[in-house]
Amino acid sequence: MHNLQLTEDQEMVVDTVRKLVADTVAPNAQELDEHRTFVRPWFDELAELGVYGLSLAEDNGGAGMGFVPYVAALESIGEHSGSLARLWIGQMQVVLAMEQAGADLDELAAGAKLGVFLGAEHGFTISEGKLTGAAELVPGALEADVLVVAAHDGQDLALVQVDAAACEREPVHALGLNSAACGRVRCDGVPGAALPNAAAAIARAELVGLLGVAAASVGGATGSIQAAKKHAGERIAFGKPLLVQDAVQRKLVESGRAASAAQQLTWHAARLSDLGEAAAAVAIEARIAAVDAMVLASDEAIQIHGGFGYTVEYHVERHYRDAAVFDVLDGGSGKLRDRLAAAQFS
Amino acid sequence: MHNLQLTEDQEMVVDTVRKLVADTVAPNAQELDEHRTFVRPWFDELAELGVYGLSLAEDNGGAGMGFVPYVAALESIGEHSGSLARLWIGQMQVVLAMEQAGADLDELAAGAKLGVFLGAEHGFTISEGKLTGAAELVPGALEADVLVVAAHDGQDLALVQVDAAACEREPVHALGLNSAACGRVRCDGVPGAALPNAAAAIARAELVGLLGVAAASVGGATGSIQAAKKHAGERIAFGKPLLVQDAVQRKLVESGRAASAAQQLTWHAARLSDLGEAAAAVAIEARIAAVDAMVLASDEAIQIHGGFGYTVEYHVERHYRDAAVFDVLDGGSGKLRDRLAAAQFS
Amino acid sequence: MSDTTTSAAAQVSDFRLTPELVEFQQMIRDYCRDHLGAADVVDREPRFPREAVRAAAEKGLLCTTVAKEYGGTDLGNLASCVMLEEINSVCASTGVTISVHNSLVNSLLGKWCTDEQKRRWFPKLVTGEWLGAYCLSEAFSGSDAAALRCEAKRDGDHYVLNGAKLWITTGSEAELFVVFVRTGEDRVKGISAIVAEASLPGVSVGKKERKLGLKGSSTTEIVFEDARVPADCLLGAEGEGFKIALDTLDGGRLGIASQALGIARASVDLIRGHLGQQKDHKGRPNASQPDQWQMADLAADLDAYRLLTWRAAVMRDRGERCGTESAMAKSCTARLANRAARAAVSILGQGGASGATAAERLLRDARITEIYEGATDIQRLVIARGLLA
Amino acid sequence: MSDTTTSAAAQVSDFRLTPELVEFQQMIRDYCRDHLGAADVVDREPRFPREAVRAAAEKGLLCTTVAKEYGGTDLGNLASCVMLEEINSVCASTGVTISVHNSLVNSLLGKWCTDEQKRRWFPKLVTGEWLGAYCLSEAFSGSDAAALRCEAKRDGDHYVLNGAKLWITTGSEAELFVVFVRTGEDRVKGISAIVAEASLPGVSVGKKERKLGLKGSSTTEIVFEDARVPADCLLGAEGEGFKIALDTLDGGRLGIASQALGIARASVDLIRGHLGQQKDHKGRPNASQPDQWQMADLAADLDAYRLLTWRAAVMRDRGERCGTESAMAKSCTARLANRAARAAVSILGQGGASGATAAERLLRDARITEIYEGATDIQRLVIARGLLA
Repeated sequence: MHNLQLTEDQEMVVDTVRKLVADTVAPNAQELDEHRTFVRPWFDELAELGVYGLSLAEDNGGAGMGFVPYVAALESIGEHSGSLARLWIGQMQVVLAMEQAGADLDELAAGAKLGVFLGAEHGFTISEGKLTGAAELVPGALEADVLVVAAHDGQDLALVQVDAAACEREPVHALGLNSAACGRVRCDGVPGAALPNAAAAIARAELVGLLGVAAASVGGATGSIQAAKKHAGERIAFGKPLLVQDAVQRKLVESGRAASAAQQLTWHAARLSDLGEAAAAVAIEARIAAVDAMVLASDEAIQIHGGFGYTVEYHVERHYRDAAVFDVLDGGSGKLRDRLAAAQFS
Repeated sequence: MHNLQLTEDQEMVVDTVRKLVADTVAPNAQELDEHRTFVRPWFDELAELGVYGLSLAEDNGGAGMGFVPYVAALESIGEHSGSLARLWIGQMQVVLAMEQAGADLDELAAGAKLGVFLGAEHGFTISEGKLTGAAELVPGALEADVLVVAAHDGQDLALVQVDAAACEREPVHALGLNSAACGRVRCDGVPGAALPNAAAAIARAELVGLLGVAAASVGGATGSIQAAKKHAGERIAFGKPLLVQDAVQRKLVESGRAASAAQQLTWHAARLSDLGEAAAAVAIEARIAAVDAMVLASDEAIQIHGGFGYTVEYHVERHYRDAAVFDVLDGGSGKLRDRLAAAQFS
Repeated sequence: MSDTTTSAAAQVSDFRLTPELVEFQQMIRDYCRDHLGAADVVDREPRFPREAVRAAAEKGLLCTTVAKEYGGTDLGNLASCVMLEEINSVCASTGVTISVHNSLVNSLLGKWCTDEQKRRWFPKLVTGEWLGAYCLSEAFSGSDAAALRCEAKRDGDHYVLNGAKLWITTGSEAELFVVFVRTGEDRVKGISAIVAEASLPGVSVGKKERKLGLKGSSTTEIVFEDARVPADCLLGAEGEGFKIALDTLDGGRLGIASQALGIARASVDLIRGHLGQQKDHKGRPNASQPDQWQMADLAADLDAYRLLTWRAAVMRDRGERCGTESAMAKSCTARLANRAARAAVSILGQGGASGATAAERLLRDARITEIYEGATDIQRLVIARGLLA
Repeated sequence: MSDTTTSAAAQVSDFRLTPELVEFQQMIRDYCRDHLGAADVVDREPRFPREAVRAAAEKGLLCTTVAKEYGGTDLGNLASCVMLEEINSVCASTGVTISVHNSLVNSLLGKWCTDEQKRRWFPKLVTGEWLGAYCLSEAFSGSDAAALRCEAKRDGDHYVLNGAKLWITTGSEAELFVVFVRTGEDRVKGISAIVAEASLPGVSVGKKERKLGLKGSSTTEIVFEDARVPADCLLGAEGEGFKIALDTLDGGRLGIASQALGIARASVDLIRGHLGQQKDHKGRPNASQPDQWQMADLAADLDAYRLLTWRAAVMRDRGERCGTESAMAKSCTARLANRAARAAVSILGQGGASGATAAERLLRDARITEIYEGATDIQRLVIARGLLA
């Protein structure tokens, strides 16, 4: 990861996460995904590393490291598990929204409780302290302890904290993120606590969500490319390894180019944010480019794998499904493009 | 140009170039292009600003500023004149190759002589001090004083300096870069001086060429987007400005995303190089992405202009032609992709 | 193109043209070989391809959409598509001139003229003594055609025309203009169609456009200053103009689709020739796989979109509505032409961009097909509207 | 599919199916409505769509490529394409089962069997009492099919088979396997085709694949351990196997192309339904233009690539070589199916990815069409080879 220029402390966090991924996540991700097993143990291991407080101010008990190590670490998780990456992202959204709102967040920052953020795109409303609305596809929903919701209160957006247990939740048979306990959430007048500083808190949750999905998707693209490169190096067709064919190389080059460009946008957005500059637009660009790169890379990786790629054992079909789910989260890439347009033209 | 983090001195150079572009280049670029007029006066004005020594070491009479201000300044030229941008790039290739070779470069760095670099892709050969070969499309060729050529000497690549006047040169009716005196060059045993340190010098010329075309193309994309945005804001269709249509906004957003990603790759490559790290692969990625972005942005800009876009008065058709020429220079984007593959897989 | 319902016998049977059409296609190929050699010169100078158009007239190619009783060959839309693909594969400037003459002007007149009007104009149009132009666009109405302002005021047995038309193909070369004018206030129902001869006082050629491509084709402004046009030059009834304009464009789009097919085919041929030359030391083909793939994808789309175009053409020949189908044909073929020409330049490399081959001209010529006779974006909305209806 | 040359009368006249085929298509639609309701269940459990296949057999859909004298309906390739598009637009697991049975197994047997062999197997295959499977791929020979190793050694009046076949569609459900085996050393000429019945000792179902999609379809390894197959089960002569395999795939690709068309159509229909619901407060459609454009482009390509597929099918029905044309059809339709399904998921958003609609299944099912019966990359090389020849 050249030129991201992490500090020594930051590098250490990232390395620790990378080790967890290599030792624990990578060898088991496919099997757990196939059985739709929720990976709470991995979430807890990340908690022990203290990563949920990574970008939290030191005054609030965090490491105060900003977003650069966050995206670097998420990239390595995304390489092997989109589900775990998405759980971390959700947790970070909640933690940083709560920090902005000045709310109590110790248990969340410690990972003792699992938090999930529901963005404004779901159209929840709050009236007289009661939250109403429904969301169709929410990673982490089935196992969440706390929901933090961007809800319309008639005028502006409000930030609302609710006890997840008070909501109706049911499993969905989602295309991907099978280890993330994805569910449908329905609140029919559930009591919720409105938090202060809603606008800034929601904006921060959105930013950390965009950056996170961007980084995880860059990772997913990289993971796909690596799997395909490995397979193509080993697989013999027409008397030679697949990898010597220029068409196979070209697929990998093009996937790599897409991942590389998305990675630069992601780092740029993270650095901008850490410098205190406006980063939302670049973060949206990064997220769109990264998800597209992951779709492309996993799609080509399946193709390079041929028949093997269509089976569940080679990881690449999982990346392909996860990429398609990333694409529709947070309002979906179409709506994100509309937001870029709105920022420029209205 | 957020977060490029130029020093004050660097910022000053870039601003001076930007002013020259705004005052002199932008208002006249289209007309001169239409008449295929060579823009030597602009080249000379850039010389007066001292930009050809921008990345040259201070010990060699240069400003020693590295590549970051180079790409920043070229971006602003590329916004309005691909031809002028390409002339600067060629001059820089020659100057930096000569520096690496330890050759005399004062007149070239001062812009008193016009230099053109011919890369290894043209397949020139040198034998017993005589240069032989031909190149079909060389910006600056018709007016060049000096050619610096990467030629095969039977074993390795050699760096050869020849007096341009000794070569056969004839105009080509090229698709674009009409103000850059593009020509065909033919050397049939022309005497040439082999310069030392060829491998490093050629690599440096290639790098500065890649970075330069990348930056100029990001500029060309930006220029196209700005022209289209202006037109769409003014043009009324179905009772409203074109710009309120979401499909028009989407075209501009997608063009902008492509330009933004290419810009990040370009900056990344320039920074890496300035840090003394290997930058060739990222520079190739940047160049491919940037040319693609310029093709996309100018193509969509023509479409947004409708019938106007097909006429020569609205700049965007010029960017479209220039982009197609950028695409085929330096071996062309296909061969550049092959180089990325070779670097990774062989 | 024309709305003549040609014979009930199928023109395309199991995806093959009838033997008559195959023979016609061969005749066109001979014409192209014999008369379109100057395509590059026409582009570079640039100049109007007068000889090529005259030769086309002599071969009866300027009246494929005119009924036989008025001197035409009445071959219909499909034959016109076959013809235009061939011609445009060699010279798009000649191609668009013939396409507009046939598929916009003659076709429109054949459908909307009275018998008397037909007898007045067709004798000159079918022989190519006169060329026709279709005057719809204005400076402030391109895609939004109904916003046109050029005005025709009734004055006795004349209409007095004032205003200007923009981007008129064959503008400086045509003797007859079909002009869409405002005769009333209603945005759509206030539009009428009228024939104005170029020789009338008050009709003049304005600004000539300098363009990216199609340089041999004349594209000009046509200016009307108190031009008195006899009232019997009105086509259909007052207020029918917009309907006439749009209906005609459904056919015109097939002409442009065929132009795009021709450009795409020429581009694929260039790529094929270039890759075919690349051999290893044993003389075996060794073009790069990615280049071969790109060629394969383009060739497949070329076949597919030709079928799409021909489908719309036979529908129109049968007198069926083909708005969606012709929009599909035009938007797909036009995008393909641009994609193919860009690929040709890119794959041919320096030789593609330097003018040493036709690739760079194809790239420039292709670009207009996404713009005129209904921009791609408009075609897509037409298709979407059909799907969502 | 079959190589029966159907009647000389055109099946597609001016791009329209004959009335008989239109009627057949309607019958298939009724079948889909009545028998494919469990498509989602078949995918989720997953389970083999036995009832749907049985119902198809009862309607005569498992013998469209079998001559009438052997109990088939002999409708040919085009009819099979029409049928498979319909079925796959609802349930691709059922679709591929029928496609393989008809367009690989029955079609191959009809062309290469002796009369005696036909009378032996067709009675069970046309009624669906038996299902067929086509066993070509092995663990070390996918796209490079001629590298196959599964061996058949002559021993008296038997061949003894040893080896394993991979990714065999309908593997665990089929009663009859067409197996490509190595009977000699020559890479190509050492390959033969033989029929092995599933009930033979030494023939067993190996590993069952868990897949991204087509979950209702059975995909397994088929293992041969000293399986003694009567020598009169050989198809054609020894050494003809590879020729038989490739020729059959030319037709099989049309089945997969039709599967891809069905998936693409279902995807476009989902998008259309979704965008059609988006209205402004006055009830007017107000879906975003970019979404509408995407739908329009997909719909146009759907029409274009269907024509491309049908063109290849009628060529095959006429007994013409259609290698390039069927490669074009398969590569274009397969890429379209994936593009369309991805667009459906993306445009439908959370509802597209959550399993609340069929979009996510379409995305998973579509993916295989670019892989099996000749990967897209191989199709492109076939096309390019044809162009460069």
